Amino acid sequence: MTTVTLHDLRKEFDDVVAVNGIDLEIVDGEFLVIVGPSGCGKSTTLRLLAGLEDATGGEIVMDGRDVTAVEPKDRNVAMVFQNYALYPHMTGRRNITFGMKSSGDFTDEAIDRRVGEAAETLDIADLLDRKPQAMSGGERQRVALGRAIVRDPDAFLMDEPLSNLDAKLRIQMRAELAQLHTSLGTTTVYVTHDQTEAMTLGERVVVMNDGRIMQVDEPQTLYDFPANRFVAEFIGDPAMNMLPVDIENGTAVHDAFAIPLPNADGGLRNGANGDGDVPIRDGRRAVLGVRPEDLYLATERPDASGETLAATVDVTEPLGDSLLLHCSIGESPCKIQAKPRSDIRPGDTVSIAYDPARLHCFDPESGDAFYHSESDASSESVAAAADQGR
Amino acid sequence: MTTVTLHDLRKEFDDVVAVNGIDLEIVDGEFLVIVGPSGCGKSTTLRLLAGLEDATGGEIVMDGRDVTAVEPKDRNVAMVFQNYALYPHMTGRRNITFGMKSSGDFTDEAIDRRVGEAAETLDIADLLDRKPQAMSGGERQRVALGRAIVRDPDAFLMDEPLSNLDAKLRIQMRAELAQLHTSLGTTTVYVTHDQTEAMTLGERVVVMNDGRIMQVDEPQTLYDFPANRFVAEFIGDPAMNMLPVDIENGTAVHDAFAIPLPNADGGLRNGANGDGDVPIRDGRRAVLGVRPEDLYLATERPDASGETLAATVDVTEPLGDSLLLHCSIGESPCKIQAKPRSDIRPGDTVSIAYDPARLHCFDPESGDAFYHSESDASSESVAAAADQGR
Amino acid sequence: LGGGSGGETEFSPIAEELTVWHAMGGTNGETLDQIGSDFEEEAGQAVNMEFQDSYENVLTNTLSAFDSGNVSDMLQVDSLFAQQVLDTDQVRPVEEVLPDDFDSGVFLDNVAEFFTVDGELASLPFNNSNAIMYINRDAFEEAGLDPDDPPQTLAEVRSASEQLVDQDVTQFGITWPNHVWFVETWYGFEGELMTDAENGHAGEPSEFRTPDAAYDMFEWWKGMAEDDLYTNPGIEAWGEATSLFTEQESAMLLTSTASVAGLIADSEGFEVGAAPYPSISDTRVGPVIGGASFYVPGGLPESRYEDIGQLLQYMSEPEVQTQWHKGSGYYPITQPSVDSLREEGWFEENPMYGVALDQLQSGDASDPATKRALLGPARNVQTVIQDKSVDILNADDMDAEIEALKTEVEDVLDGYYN
Amino acid sequence: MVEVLQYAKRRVDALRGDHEARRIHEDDLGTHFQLLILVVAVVFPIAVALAVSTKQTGVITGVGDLLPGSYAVENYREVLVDYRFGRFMWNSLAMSVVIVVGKLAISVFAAMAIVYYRVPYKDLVFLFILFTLLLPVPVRFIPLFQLMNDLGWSNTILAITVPYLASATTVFILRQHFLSIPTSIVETAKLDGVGPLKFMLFVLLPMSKGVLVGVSIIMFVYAWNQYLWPLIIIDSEANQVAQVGLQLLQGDVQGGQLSWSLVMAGSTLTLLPPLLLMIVFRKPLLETFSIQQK
Amino acid sequence: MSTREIFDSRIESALLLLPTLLVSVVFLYYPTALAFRTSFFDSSFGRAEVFVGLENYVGLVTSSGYHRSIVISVVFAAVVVVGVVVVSLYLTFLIHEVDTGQGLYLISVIWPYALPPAVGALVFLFITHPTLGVLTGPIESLGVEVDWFNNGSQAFVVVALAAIWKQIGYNVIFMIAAMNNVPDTLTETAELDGVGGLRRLVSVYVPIMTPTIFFLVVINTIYAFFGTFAFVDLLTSGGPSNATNILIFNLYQEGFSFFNFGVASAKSVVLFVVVGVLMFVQFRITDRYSYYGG
Ligand SMILES: Nc1ncnc2c1ncn2[C@@H]1O[C@H](COP(=O)(O)OP(=O)(O)OP(=O)(O)O)[C@@H](O)[C@H]1O
Ligand SMILES: Nc1ncnc2c1ncn2[C@@H]1O[C@H](COP(=O)(O)OP(=O)(O)OP(=O)(O)O)[C@@H](O)[C@H]1O
Ligand SMILES: O=P(O)(O)OC[C@H](O)CO
Ligand SMILES: [Mg+2]
Ligand SMILES: [Mg+2]
Repeated sequence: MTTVTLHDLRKEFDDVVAVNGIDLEIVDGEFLVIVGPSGCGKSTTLRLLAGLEDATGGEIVMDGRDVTAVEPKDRNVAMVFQNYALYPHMTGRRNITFGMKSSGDFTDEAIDRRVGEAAETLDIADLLDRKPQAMSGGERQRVALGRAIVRDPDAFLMDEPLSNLDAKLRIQMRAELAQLHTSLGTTTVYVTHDQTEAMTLGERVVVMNDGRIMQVDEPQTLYDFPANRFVAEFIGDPAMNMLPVDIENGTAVHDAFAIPLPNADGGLRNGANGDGDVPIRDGRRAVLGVRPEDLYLATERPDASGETLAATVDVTEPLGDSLLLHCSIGESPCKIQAKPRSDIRPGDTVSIAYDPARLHCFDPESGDAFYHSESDASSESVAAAADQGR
Repeated sequence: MTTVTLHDLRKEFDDVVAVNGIDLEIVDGEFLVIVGPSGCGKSTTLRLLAGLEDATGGEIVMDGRDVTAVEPKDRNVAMVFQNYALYPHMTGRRNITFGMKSSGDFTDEAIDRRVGEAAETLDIADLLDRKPQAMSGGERQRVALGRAIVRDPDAFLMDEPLSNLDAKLRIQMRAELAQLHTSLGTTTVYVTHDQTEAMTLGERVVVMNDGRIMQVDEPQTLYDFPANRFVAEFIGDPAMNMLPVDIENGTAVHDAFAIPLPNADGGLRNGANGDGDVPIRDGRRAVLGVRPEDLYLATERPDASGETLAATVDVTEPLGDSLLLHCSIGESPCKIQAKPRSDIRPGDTVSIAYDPARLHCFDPESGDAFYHSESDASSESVAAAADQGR
Repeated sequence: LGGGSGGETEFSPIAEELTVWHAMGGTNGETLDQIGSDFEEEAGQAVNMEFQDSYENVLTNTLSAFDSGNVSDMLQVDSLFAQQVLDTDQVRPVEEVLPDDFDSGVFLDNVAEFFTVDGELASLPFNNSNAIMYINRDAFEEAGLDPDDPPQTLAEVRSASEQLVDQDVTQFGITWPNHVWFVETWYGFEGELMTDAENGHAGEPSEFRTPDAAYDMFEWWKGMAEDDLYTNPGIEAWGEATSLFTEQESAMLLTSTASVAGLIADSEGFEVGAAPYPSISDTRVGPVIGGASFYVPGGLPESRYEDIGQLLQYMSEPEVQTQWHKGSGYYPITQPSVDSLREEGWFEENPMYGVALDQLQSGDASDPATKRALLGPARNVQTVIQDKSVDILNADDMDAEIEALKTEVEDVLDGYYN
Repeated sequence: MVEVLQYAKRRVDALRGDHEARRIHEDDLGTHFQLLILVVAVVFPIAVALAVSTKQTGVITGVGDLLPGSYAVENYREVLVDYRFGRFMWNSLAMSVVIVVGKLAISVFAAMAIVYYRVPYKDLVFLFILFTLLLPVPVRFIPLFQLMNDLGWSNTILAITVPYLASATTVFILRQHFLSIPTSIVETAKLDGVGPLKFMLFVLLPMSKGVLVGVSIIMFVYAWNQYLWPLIIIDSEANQVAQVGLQLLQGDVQGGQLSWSLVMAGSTLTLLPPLLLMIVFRKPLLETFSIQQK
Repeated sequence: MSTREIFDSRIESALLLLPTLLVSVVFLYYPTALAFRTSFFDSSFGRAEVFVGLENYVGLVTSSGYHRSIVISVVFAAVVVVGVVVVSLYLTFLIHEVDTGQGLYLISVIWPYALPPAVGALVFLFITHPTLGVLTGPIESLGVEVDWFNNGSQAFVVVALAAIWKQIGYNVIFMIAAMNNVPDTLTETAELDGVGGLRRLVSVYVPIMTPTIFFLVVINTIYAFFGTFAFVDLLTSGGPSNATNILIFNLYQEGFSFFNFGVASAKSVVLFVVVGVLMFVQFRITDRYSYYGG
């Protein structure tokens, strides 16, 4: 039902530019996640959508209607907050119905029916008569969701709704949220600073930094074709390794190794960078990006072809399903995801293989990606998305 | 310097048993992590160690000295709190020195020198003249650490020191904490509810539930040889799949499959369960545990031998470095970690292979593990640890 | 509580200098201050005149000072509260304090009689007054009334008021503070005692009398209020009543002679006149005394009494009395000062200053009804009468309220004396 | 009304022309309008007092008389010089400062004992202190008066300060505040072995600055405005406080002179110290009082 | 979860509590006990005390005037407490709602709190005096005859208005802090739901502010019973026809105008009991309705 378009949206607080000109199209029914570090303007963007902040510039269009100056209550959106924002003095049921009753759009029966449905969907029937203080964090969040869905809003806006939950509960609620979206199909904009949450929940993910959009893409695309160094390092845990190299003859030359870049012969790559492509010139400096899981001990995959690099292990971190090696390749620190239970100790020198299809090069100044060893046709650039929006 | 031993430690609040008889030996210089769900008694245990709570029963021995009734300040431990607990009206420096000055054990020069050292170690020299409100969360936590280390305590006690930080910062501070421990070598007890933190930081990890210790082991051991279903499900993300089976003829029989259990012929396994081993009788009911990453699409590893199971994909979750499939095997839900970028959609039926070395069986009632398909000599049982302690 | 018995209590003075607690503010207060500093100059004895806001406050402070032991050397007590102070047994008759050569015969008879107890002058009369009627001469003329022939009875007040109000000259005809003194004065003119035992002068009173004249008076009052000819300025609202008159909201004002000086000064824009108090009927026996006298506590260090005596004597000297009279309007209370004023022709030149004196002297001082009531629980009785007056004005059944007034006063008397 | 407001809003919108400035909510103007009316209602009395204090006799009988008169200087001079009103103000100030400082000191002690000491019966002690709320001066002024006389304190500053020192409200508010200081900070102090005195001086007091200032203002106003008790216990003019002293400005009440203008000038002067304090310290006064359950 | 009770020396805690307890016992509890004792005596200045048993109480029990005074006091307290809370809440809410001029509005509405009650009373007299009042003319032009020197109900209204007006500031000080403490997200949730204006105040803020409101109800009750003396004393002296003769004024008059200390003490005891009972009832009611209660 609801398509939301943001045109050059800006928000300034006294001396801070919280949102610095955002263009974005939110497709009807999609689950869009906004992710970024603390203070990058995620919440502000969401609050602009809700109407809780007045835009300093730009406009917000919902289904063709300019709502930039419309009162929050007339936008028909529902918001779910990190701290649940339940009324502490009301029971679960009253919390859910309170807002509906104000709007006056619902008859008493309709309210009862909807609460019943929501309670069933969210499995909160036995919470309806309790007050928030008698609920656990997860239960509270579920009631807050209930409150959002009964109103049948055009869009859900969620600001880090799971951050206050403990790790296990967060994972569980994440799954429930995904399920809920599948069954309701309501357009959802979800803010988080947790990239795992972003990846697993988002149909598309917006990465923000410093009030600007860095990239908008499907999760896997984001992961595989980061538009710039920021996205590359932000998405993925452990973060992508960044090694300073020189590009010579289609080869990335580091102090300690030289890796040929596949398909680099074309000279130009159709990278994810929307501002015009950057040539892979020989002799230019670059940052070679490669993810820890795309590096592995040569011994683990004896069949794999290609170069190997020598690395010294500094620290080992057992993650259970893998062993994270903090190594040094020459002077550069580098993380490698080895098989669990490997018998490797700090100080060992290991021989490392890599996946040649998963190499990335970034401009050392601008940080823009100019090379991905595998091309991806589906990759949408920021600019492209913005263009569509207009 | 400091070995801490807990004997049958108990703490009851009016009607809640927060800590229900704990035996534990903390080895000199080790980094011990206590992990468990909310309310399991982690903080209470730590506070008992610090002397902030009086034990209801049992004793705490530090280096042979019974300190159960000793005042906190005479235990020479330093505590780091989740909310930093910095004095808001004092600068960083004063926050650090305030406690030292009280103890009176340090001369002014010693204080200056130590603050200087700590500031260097933690890279907080430029925070010393600021007040907490002018610091970011990470900076505050660093100053709080500074305050703890200047006093050169016999042990650090940390209660979820990183929970208030955002995801990226948490990972960064985690590494710094590990480094700090390596360089200082002070006995550290660290409480968290986040199993990743526990795995990566702990030299040994204590898993608690309901005021009791479930298992104490090195991280990888905990992961590979969980003593019971609770630990198996708590450690590891995504959590271990649990499938109800019958044991027949050394084979785990499910509605939808039958898997032979390697090495099951001995009839008894030296599992991680300390309360006496449990026989693998034929005909008994059991829960088969297998981790998502030990299941994979048969197509991904055509060379792998063994049975395959049929599963229907319900939901796919791209994690970037892998694709998590939420499937159903017969009636049972099950997660599978497939390669990223796999072209699998909800509704697909897939053929699944498993790692026969990574199967676990648990008693459906008690939850105790009675079978791991690979044995591990290094696995210490809880009871064994406790025995050592005496 | 109880403050000890008789004059044995050792009081400590408030300050080195003589302290006088009084209730004279404004211009009257300034005149009193002047008298104090004149004395200081003449006798070389420092005097501190402390203004205590009202007679009621002086009374309260006096009684509590007797209890705390820190007392002022002279206390200006309203004649209304004379008995209440005497009943404490903590005062020394001024006759014993005044220098031996003081001639207590100088006081006017009607005055001296009131303040003499058991043949001794108990307190030094100083500022004494009557209630008189002030009129707005301009308003009278405008309404076609003769300012030189002001109303003399309540009935005449009413008809004059009607004329003033009907012709829109002023909003109200008359006003006066809701204070018991005015009721007392009406009783006095009518020759009626307010209580038995000769208004308390001949024993302990127990009855509050409500003769027919009292009914007439209240009925008139009530009628005036109902017809908006009279406005109630509030309980003990001396200031508001005067303001109503100076603001020309009301053309007639009943109040103390003490206001003469002030009213002449404040009546900007119209000419003020003074007339005798209007009586209930044609009977005019005489007014009751008003104003205050100075009491001296017993039990102060003996050395102080001589100085106190000097000050007391000074205050009754003819020049001082004359100065006081001219500066305030209180009538002169010693014969020598009356004589000197008459000689000077002062009263002819300032007829308003003579009204009260004439009224006093034309009264029948021998009639006990003209003696102001001496009641132990005076403050309490006063409050009851004032509060009840309002009830009577508002009552549907006036007679019942008057009955209630009687009962309540008698309850108070009973509570005090039994 | 509504139409007027909507019209005004349209005008404002038209003037702004774009979204550049803050959007004024529809209800904002209405809210401001209501506030203005209420503020005028609340402020009106003091405006009257101020106007009167500048008049000659100070009788005002209609709204038209509210324009300021020309006797301001004269009236205030008369009050301060002739009536020595400064003296009363000074007495009030001394009394208020002693009460505020005394109350704060002993209440901080009490609240500290109640919050930070593990001792039996402290809830009972707290109740015992709270209960004094029900025993204000009027309930006990007669025996208190006697007690003062027995102690020889009447007419002294002791009489108008010491009986006020115990403060249920202050202890209550401080306790509330102490309970809101994160326990981890308190426990850090305990781990460091910080003693009670050091804890109070270097942790508790600095962390309570706002509340202490806020409470001080409230207590100052309370003390400054005491009327009944000084009226009873102080009868010498030299020691009288401003509240009671005001009556003396009324002039010769018996003589029918009511100098309203002087009374109002005195009233204005009396209002100044607490008002100034409130304005200067409005931040702590308005931001630091939070009452939670328990 | 954790504890603030970090010290456990009994001696220290006793020393800390000593000043407050000492002052409370000597100047609050002891005189109250004395008042209780005196209530069984006939006592006055300069006269020996005589034990009269329950006579003073009997006098009160049989005095219809005193019964009326009790009723008037309770009604007066109810009107003042409800009036103050309602007006202050609404004002606070309006101020909370606006973004510009908050500080100015706040100071303008809380200043009467700094005004001494005696001054407040005089100013009110000035404004509403039946013939001389500044506002009397305008009010009478609305068809109401201002006549509160004679009309009891009007006098009651005037005194209550003055008392409410004076106490608003104190309430706003606490309410604004409490209202600002309501998490913004609750306000925003309500805003998104279109829960507007008064409904938000009544259904969201007020319940969350219950601890503060309860605190204020207690303080206001005490104020209504004890702190309004000056208004009655200076405006109506308890009249007309005793319509404003609230217990505190009645008691003061008995004690310090009529000097019947025995009866006055009995009245103190009754006043104390009446307020005590009301407090108790309030505690019970709020216990039931406070949202934290369950
Ligand atoms: N009301 C405000 N007044 C002033 N500055 C603000 C306000 N709200 C946000 N900011 C500033 O705007 C910037 C963006 O804030 P925002 O809350 O949108 O960040 P965020 O991405 O949600 O961060 P977080 O992950 O910490 O919630 C920050 O620098 C913040 O300090
Ligand atoms: N002071 C206390 N009074 C009463 N019960 C308490 C107290 N402190 C803790 N408890 C209870 O003891 C149990 C264990 O609490 P504890 O704080 O140790 O849990 P935790 O494992 O640290 O949980 P979390 O991860 O939520 O911090 C809980 O049920 C808690 O409610
Ligand atoms: O105003 P005064 O001084 O004339 O006194 C009048 C009467 O005595 C009051 O009772
Ligand atoms: Mg945010
Ligand atoms: Mg905890």
